[in-house]
Amino acid sequence: MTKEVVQLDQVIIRFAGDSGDGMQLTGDQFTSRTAEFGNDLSTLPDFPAEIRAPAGTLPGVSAFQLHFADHEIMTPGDSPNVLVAMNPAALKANIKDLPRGADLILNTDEFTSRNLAKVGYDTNPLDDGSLDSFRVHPIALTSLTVEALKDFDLGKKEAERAKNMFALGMLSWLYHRPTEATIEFLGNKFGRTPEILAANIAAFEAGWSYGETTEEFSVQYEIRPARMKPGRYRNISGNVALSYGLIAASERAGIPLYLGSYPITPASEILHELSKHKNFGVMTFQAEDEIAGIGAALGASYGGMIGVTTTSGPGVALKSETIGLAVALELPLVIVDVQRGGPSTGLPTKTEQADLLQAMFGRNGEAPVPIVAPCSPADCFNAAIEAVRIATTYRTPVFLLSDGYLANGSEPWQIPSIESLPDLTVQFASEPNHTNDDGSMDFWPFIRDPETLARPWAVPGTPGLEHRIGGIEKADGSGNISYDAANHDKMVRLRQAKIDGIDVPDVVVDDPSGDARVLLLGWGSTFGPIGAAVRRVRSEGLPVAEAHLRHLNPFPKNLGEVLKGYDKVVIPEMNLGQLALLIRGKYLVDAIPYNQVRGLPFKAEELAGVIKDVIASV
Amino acid sequence: MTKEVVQLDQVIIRFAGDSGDGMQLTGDQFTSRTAEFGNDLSTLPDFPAEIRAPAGTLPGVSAFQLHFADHEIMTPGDSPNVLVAMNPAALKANIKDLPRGADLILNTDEFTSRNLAKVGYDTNPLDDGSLDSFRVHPIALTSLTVEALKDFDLGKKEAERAKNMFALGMLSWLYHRPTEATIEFLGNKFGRTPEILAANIAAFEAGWSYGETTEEFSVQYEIRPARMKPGRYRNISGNVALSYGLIAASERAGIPLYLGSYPITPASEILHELSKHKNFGVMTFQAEDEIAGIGAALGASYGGMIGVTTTSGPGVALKSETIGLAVALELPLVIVDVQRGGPSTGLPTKTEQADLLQAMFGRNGEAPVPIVAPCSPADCFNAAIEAVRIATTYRTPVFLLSDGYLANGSEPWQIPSIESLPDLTVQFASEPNHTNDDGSMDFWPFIRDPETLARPWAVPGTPGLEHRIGGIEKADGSGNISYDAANHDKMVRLRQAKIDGIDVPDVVVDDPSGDARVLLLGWGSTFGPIGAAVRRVRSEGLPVAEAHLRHLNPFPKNLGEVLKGYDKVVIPEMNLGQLALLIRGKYLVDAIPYNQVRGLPFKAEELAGVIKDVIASV
Amino acid sequence: MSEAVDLGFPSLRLVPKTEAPQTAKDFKTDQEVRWCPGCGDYAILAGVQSFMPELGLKKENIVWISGIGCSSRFPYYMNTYGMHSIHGRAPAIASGLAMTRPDLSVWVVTGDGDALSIGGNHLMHALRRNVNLKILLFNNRIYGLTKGQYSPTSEFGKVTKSTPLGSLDYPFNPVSFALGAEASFVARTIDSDRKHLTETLRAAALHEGTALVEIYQNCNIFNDGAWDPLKDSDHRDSLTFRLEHGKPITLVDGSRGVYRAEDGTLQIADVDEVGRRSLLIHDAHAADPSVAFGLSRLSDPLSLANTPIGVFRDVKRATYDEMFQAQLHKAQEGGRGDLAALIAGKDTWEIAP
Amino acid sequence: MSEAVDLGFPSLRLVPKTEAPQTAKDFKTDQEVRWCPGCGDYAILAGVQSFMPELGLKKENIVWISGIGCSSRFPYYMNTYGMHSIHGRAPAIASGLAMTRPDLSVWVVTGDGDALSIGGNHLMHALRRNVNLKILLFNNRIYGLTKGQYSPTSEFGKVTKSTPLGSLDYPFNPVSFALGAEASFVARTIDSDRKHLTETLRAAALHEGTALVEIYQNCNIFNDGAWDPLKDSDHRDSLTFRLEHGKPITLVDGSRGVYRAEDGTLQIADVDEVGRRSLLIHDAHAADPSVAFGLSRLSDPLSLANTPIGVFRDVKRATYDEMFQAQLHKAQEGGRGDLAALIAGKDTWEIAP
Ligand SMILES: Cc1ncc(C[n+]2csc(CCOP(=O)(O)OP(=O)(O)O)c2C)c(N)n1
Ligand SMILES: Cc1ncc(C[n+]2csc(CCOP(=O)(O)OP(=O)(O)O)c2C)c(N)n1
Ligand code: SF4
Ligand code: SF4
Ligand SMILES: [Mg+2]
Ligand SMILES: [Mg+2]
Repeated sequence: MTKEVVQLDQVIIRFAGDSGDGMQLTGDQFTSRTAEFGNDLSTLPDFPAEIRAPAGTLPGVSAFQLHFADHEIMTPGDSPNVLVAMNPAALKANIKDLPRGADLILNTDEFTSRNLAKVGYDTNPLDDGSLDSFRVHPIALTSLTVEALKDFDLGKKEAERAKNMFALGMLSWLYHRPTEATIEFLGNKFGRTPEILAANIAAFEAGWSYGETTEEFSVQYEIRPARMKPGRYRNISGNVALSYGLIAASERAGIPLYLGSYPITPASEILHELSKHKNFGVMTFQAEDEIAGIGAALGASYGGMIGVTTTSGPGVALKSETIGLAVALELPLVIVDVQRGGPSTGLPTKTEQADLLQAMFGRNGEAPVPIVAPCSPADCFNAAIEAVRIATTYRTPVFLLSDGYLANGSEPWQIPSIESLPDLTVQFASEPNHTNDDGSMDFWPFIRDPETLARPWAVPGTPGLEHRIGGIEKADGSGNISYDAANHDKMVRLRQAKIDGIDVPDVVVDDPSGDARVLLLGWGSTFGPIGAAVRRVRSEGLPVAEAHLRHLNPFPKNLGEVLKGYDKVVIPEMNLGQLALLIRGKYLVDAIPYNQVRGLPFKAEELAGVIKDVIASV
Repeated sequence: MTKEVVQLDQVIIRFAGDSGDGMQLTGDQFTSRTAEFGNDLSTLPDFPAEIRAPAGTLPGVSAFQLHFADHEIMTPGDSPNVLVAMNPAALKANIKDLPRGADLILNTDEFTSRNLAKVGYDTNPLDDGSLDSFRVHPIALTSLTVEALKDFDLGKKEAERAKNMFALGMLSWLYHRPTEATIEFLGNKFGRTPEILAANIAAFEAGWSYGETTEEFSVQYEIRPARMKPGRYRNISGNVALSYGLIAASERAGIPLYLGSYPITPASEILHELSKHKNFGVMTFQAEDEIAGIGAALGASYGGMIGVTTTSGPGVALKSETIGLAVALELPLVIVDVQRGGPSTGLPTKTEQADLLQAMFGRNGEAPVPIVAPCSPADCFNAAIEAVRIATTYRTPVFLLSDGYLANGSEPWQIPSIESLPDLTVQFASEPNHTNDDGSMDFWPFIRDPETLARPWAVPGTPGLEHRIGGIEKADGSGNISYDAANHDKMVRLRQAKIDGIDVPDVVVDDPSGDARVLLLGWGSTFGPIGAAVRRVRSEGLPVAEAHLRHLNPFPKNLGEVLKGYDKVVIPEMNLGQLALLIRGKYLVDAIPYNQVRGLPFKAEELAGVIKDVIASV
Repeated sequence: MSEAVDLGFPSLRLVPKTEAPQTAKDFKTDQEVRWCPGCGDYAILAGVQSFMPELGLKKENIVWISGIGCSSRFPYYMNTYGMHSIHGRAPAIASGLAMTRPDLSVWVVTGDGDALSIGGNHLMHALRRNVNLKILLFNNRIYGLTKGQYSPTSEFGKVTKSTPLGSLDYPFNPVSFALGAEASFVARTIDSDRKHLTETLRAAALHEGTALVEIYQNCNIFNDGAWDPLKDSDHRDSLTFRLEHGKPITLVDGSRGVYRAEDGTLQIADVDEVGRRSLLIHDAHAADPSVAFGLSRLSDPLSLANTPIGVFRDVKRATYDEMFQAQLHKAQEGGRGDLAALIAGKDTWEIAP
Repeated sequence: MSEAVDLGFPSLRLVPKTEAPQTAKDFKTDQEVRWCPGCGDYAILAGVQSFMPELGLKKENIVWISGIGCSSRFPYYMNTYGMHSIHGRAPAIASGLAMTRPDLSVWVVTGDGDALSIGGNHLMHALRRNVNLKILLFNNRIYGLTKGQYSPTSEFGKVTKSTPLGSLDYPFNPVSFALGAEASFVARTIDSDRKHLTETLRAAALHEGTALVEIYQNCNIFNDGAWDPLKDSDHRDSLTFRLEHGKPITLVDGSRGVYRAEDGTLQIADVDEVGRRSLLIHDAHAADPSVAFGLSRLSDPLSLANTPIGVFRDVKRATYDEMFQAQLHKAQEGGRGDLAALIAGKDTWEIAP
């Protein structure tokens, strides 16, 4: 029986279940197949801070959202067209995000009165009419799985555990996804336990067949591959892209990469990823705490490595003092902050952009640090390379501000050729650079390159360049301890001038019609939602311009000019207006902040509304 | 022989010598006598970070400047009228600050060729003519002292050590200072070693007589007592005033004070001072590090004490994460930052104002903290009380931003009556505050006071109010862990609104003529120099307005209005424009930053020049 | 239901007693416990909740403070006062509370990462100061909450997400570490052994000063079975020394015991061979921590053979908080300070109107 | 002038040797030494500078890293590479350098406050990891640079500016602490005893892994005479045990010695009484640190009686940096990574033009 095939241009699916239900894995696999199939896509994993909160509870719900389409898309989507809810908790936690008419696939086996009560359902939504505005597909996923596996030598619990594969099979059928790679994946994952492997494959296939035969689904959907720039693609998440970017930078600089880090959500994965690649000479060190992590990285930088430390907001707070030391020492160092919800421990697994001002100012004294921010998961690759470039060229710590959404989200990425990556070759100091009064030569660690204002990077082991550096104020040039008033003023200004003078590319404005009067200015992971919102607005015939900042410190030189070109500048941020403060303070432009601090990316629809309101007000 | 007495309206004396020469003590004593005599005064100690750098070297020079007058003064003075230099290093390090015609008292005994060479004098300034534009008084201070003490049973070294007392005696005569209290002071200091005591007194008296008899000084000076507001006065330094302010606040709140601190220059003295006053129930704890210091203070606050932590910039950096926790817990806490030169270790014994933005933003997430700054040494008393008021009323950590100049500088202070101090009585929670659905009562730790938005302060030991708080985001009201998106957005805004809504007094503008077009806006320790500069400008008939901020976060409600009233706003700061950024960003006023980062207070003369330039440009 | 018996806990003599009888249930909160099903933390929580009534203290005078980690969620589940603070800092926060509030019984919950990695500095200083804190260190030899990186107690060569080729750090022995840091009380127990856990909690509660209790805890998600040899009924008795003050030190099954070799070092041998009388008698109260230290070295961090559990050391030493309060009282004996006099100081002058 | 003899320091085998003979003077910088006249730091500096040539290393391959404190100014005075970092963090910074650069000889200078107060966590982890660092801890039992507050090694009850009524913290014993933290090398020496200082530096340099050398140092400004009993020629020999591997442990004057009492504990008695043959023979290489720990407990922190100096423990254990480099090399044995292959990964697809 072949069913009708309906063409769609895009779909948003959300998988939701208990932390132990394997939703992240299911979503990952569906995503990989979708990427392989050639759709454009964007994902949003969303899970609790606990490892595995008690089954069936609201705090235990783990979700994974995937948006895929036959055209270029920019966000994981505002509201899912399809929700797969493995239990009542998953339904309850997610139903409010669904538009009317959405498809609801519910695992009826879990809708027991006990489970319903656990999350405060007085009546069963399966039959109390409360879901009438959705297309409900009640399916006994658990028992169907158990039934499919009845011939296997498995306990009930073990069999039930395969229900996510059943669901994946069913969805794969429904959306015409390829299956081979999923089976291969299972082979790798369960290769050592053949019985479990066979069961999972059987569950997956049973799900597929179920989709094909059940009357629950009258149609099958097809979403054509997207037309993307020609080239080789892969799907990549932000944390992996960032890790690869660091490795690539190290290769292009010809200097080993050293990571000193302490685990913290959502940054730990970078440590995990980098520690797999020692064959690139990559060194990773899990330190005793954040301070030791950055300390060791700084020590490695001093020794001529590309020192990197990775963390999230609370870790940055702890590293502040050492970042100040790096500023004083003028050594290269990359500080990766994968931002999460704050303040304090906050919302460890949620996203936020509220560390920008911490990165700018979170140190004692005048201690300027450049800031680079990626704008999409794949862009983490380029942003990491740029951060290393600035760090090594200007001998300075650099902030790389990612966030939880970029870190865990993924998208297709056109794989660059190695040759296309910038050449980051570094010149270490090798000769004395100062002539004493008596004509003898000396090495002065604080003589600056006249162009970059960078000081020489003289690595221990280099004969004749023995020198001492430290966190106390030092005399311009010689680097000796100096308490002189004029020297201090000069050094403070020199350090600032070095950062202010960093060569960063101009910001590019996207204003196709050329007659927009409103500019949307963003940074970091709001790129997708802002872009999607701008498209919507334009599709309604309203002109609006858009610019996105990769460099937050220093700002691109043309930014002031750009801002002046518009009547209104709107700055949407997942904080209370941090970039807005900097822009207003520097350019005296009455920028309008638009803020949400919900731990989730903006919704394009909502942003579009905001833009239209502002356009209407001009 | 009585000499002619010349009336002066003000004098600036700088004592300079080796770190081991006792210049700080000499300065302190001269200051105390001057205060006692009734002059207005202002002091500036300036010493190296080393305890006692090698004798006779430039880095080892320690200085103490005193400005005193028969009228109200605001700063320790720009350039000394008198320099007492105990050795060539002291001369060399200070001569550049002296105006032509200044008096130079030089200890000729130390002008040996060895000592001269040590600091790079090729010829002896005593006779190479280089000091011709000054009134040089070459005096063999060391040998005169040794001679005066020849009858004592002392080694040469011990006798020489009393030369600062000889100098003090001489200067006391020269400026007509009272002597009894100095002798009493020596009695207390050396009471246990009668021989040393007698020698010091003898040296002091010998200095006095020397002044009276020597032909070196043809006149004696008199500076009449200043006309100050009637009342009882004392001389006080910033660190002591701040300590007393904290004790006073604790007394007025009826809650014990608890200090958790780790020593750091220039804040350690507050720890020292407070630890002397356990008889006020003041508890002090020298912790293992800055993080433990604030942690213990926060623990004490949780237990119902007024938790305070004291530090300088590098310590604030380390405390950042815990400050974020305090923001999340919404508990009272006072963080005293005695700012010093930065970045990193920087200039530990010098002053600076470069931690303002660290105080504002140096934490992950949106974590607003109120900021209060004293404007003069004595004002540290009031500012400390204000910080405690805000902390306890709003249940929030509060920054108190002092600096090295305020900390060590001193001035006369009109002692307030205890009754005039604000009543800081605190209401601890004692009753459940939430009615459950079933009518039973509960305690919810995050129900807010509708006016202040403060949550209840419910101290362990209170029956029925058992509750749990933490750094993870919590549900509005109940305080239970919550990962809900809307709740997070709400809580972030509530915490911000609480701080924004703090009741702070309007800023007062000093604009006597009412027709100034230029406003000088300052904060913290620039109060004195700005005030002195403004006076100079006005005395030349130019109108200029002045306003000084005690509250940096939130700003006074009238500040926007005030700024709008002037054509130009000039913001002088000992940083690279930190307040200026906040003002520009918030009010979109094109404020002109004027910055110096020299580790020293502004000079009034120089600021006056800046003001006149701006006035001329309007 | 256990009655509120006054055990006369000297460390708690300043903490108000309850009249009302309590049960474990009194110490449960309405919050969902969010550990993974099967986690050893559940057993510890249940053990603590059922032990609490023994203390006979007013609930409102008990405070639980923790850092960050799975284990550190503990305070949310105890119906007393509680604070879930930040990673590694609980001993510092708790010290500030305990030294200012002698009327409180302050408990700290921490993990092997929280206590010994990021929090090492605070732990070591709390131990030497001897602040009246009871510190429960849940040692699962892994970072649970951050999903399974190795910890400072993980065995050498451990393969984890952050060490795919095996970890290189030599692990800490928390007991040796605490003894080196001048701890006055150090004990070790196991999550699954309710009776021993309770005994150990009792001993800790009785102790005046800082008590460190290392609890071997299973993380069934990221380090399942870490302590299995000490738990499975076939082997545990032949692997575990049970330390009991005044008793000879033998494996639980009595087969082997600890004795002093000729060279003075502690050795293990068949009891039959060396004879019961030459076995070392455990002295938890010895002033010199050297023997306790020696005992802490007996176990093999890899095989877990010869693991002593029980109280290694329990000596009386003045507590920080007591001395702190005493100084405070002494300073006020001559009367409370006079604020007006203080701020005026000695050198004042009057300006007449 | 001492020649560059190759002592075959195994810990330095990867560090380039110099051909040129060196003298102490080669290690002096042009910077004014800014310690107080009379400070014990001068003697240590001179001792180190005159010892350095013995190592026979290229000057440019030696690095000194310090924290903050009077002692931590040390690197400025050594004509090698050097970094004066921030308070307490030198071991962390030095670890990053040492594990990435096996061709360097990395030395850390720290103070009792720097190492044991703010820096405790980094010190303890460096010790357990056994990174190839030589850590010199200048112990003056006071915070010098901040003008005289008590430190974690100050004797109980110390009156300082921050403790006018006497300190309440029980002091750390740095040697016990290090042993509890799994140190592979721990020694103690005295600033004024040039010969012993040099011997101890030599032993530390010979050691592979982290070597902690506690140096009793006099701060004549804020804690003058702290170690006087161990220095003044009338008493020192009757107060000090000199630990030498393979030799019986006696006071320097030979009067009293350490022996094992019947109960197995270490005791001190007149040598005449117990007989020289029953004295404990020092075994610095014992695998079990328990005896070394016992020795560290002999001294009285107040009177300083029975203070052992010398090498307490010196055992071979794989060093962190060696294993770190080995993992790195092993991972590259099969050839260096291919960047293009890495970033492409396994799941790719082609979009045709
Ligand atoms: C400052 C900071 N750094 C890192 C983290 C991330 N983090 C949370 S818990 C944890 C380790 C937990 O291990 P452990 O203390 O053993 O507790 P367990 O989860 O095993 O009970 C880490 C690294 C954090 N929350 N805060
Ligand atoms: C983060 C930080 N906290 C505090 C200080 C102040 N500080 C400088 S040195 C020091 C203690 C020095 O004591 P120690 O390590 O014993 O060195 P010593 O001066 O005695 O040689 C302190 C507290 C600092 N510089 N940085
Ligand atoms: S991850 Fe491990 S320690 Fe954490 S709750 Fe789960 S089982 Fe327990
Ligand atoms: S204060 Fe003490 S330790 Fe510091 S330099 Fe002076 S004598 Fe040495
Ligand atoms: Mg753990
Ligand atoms: Mg010291």
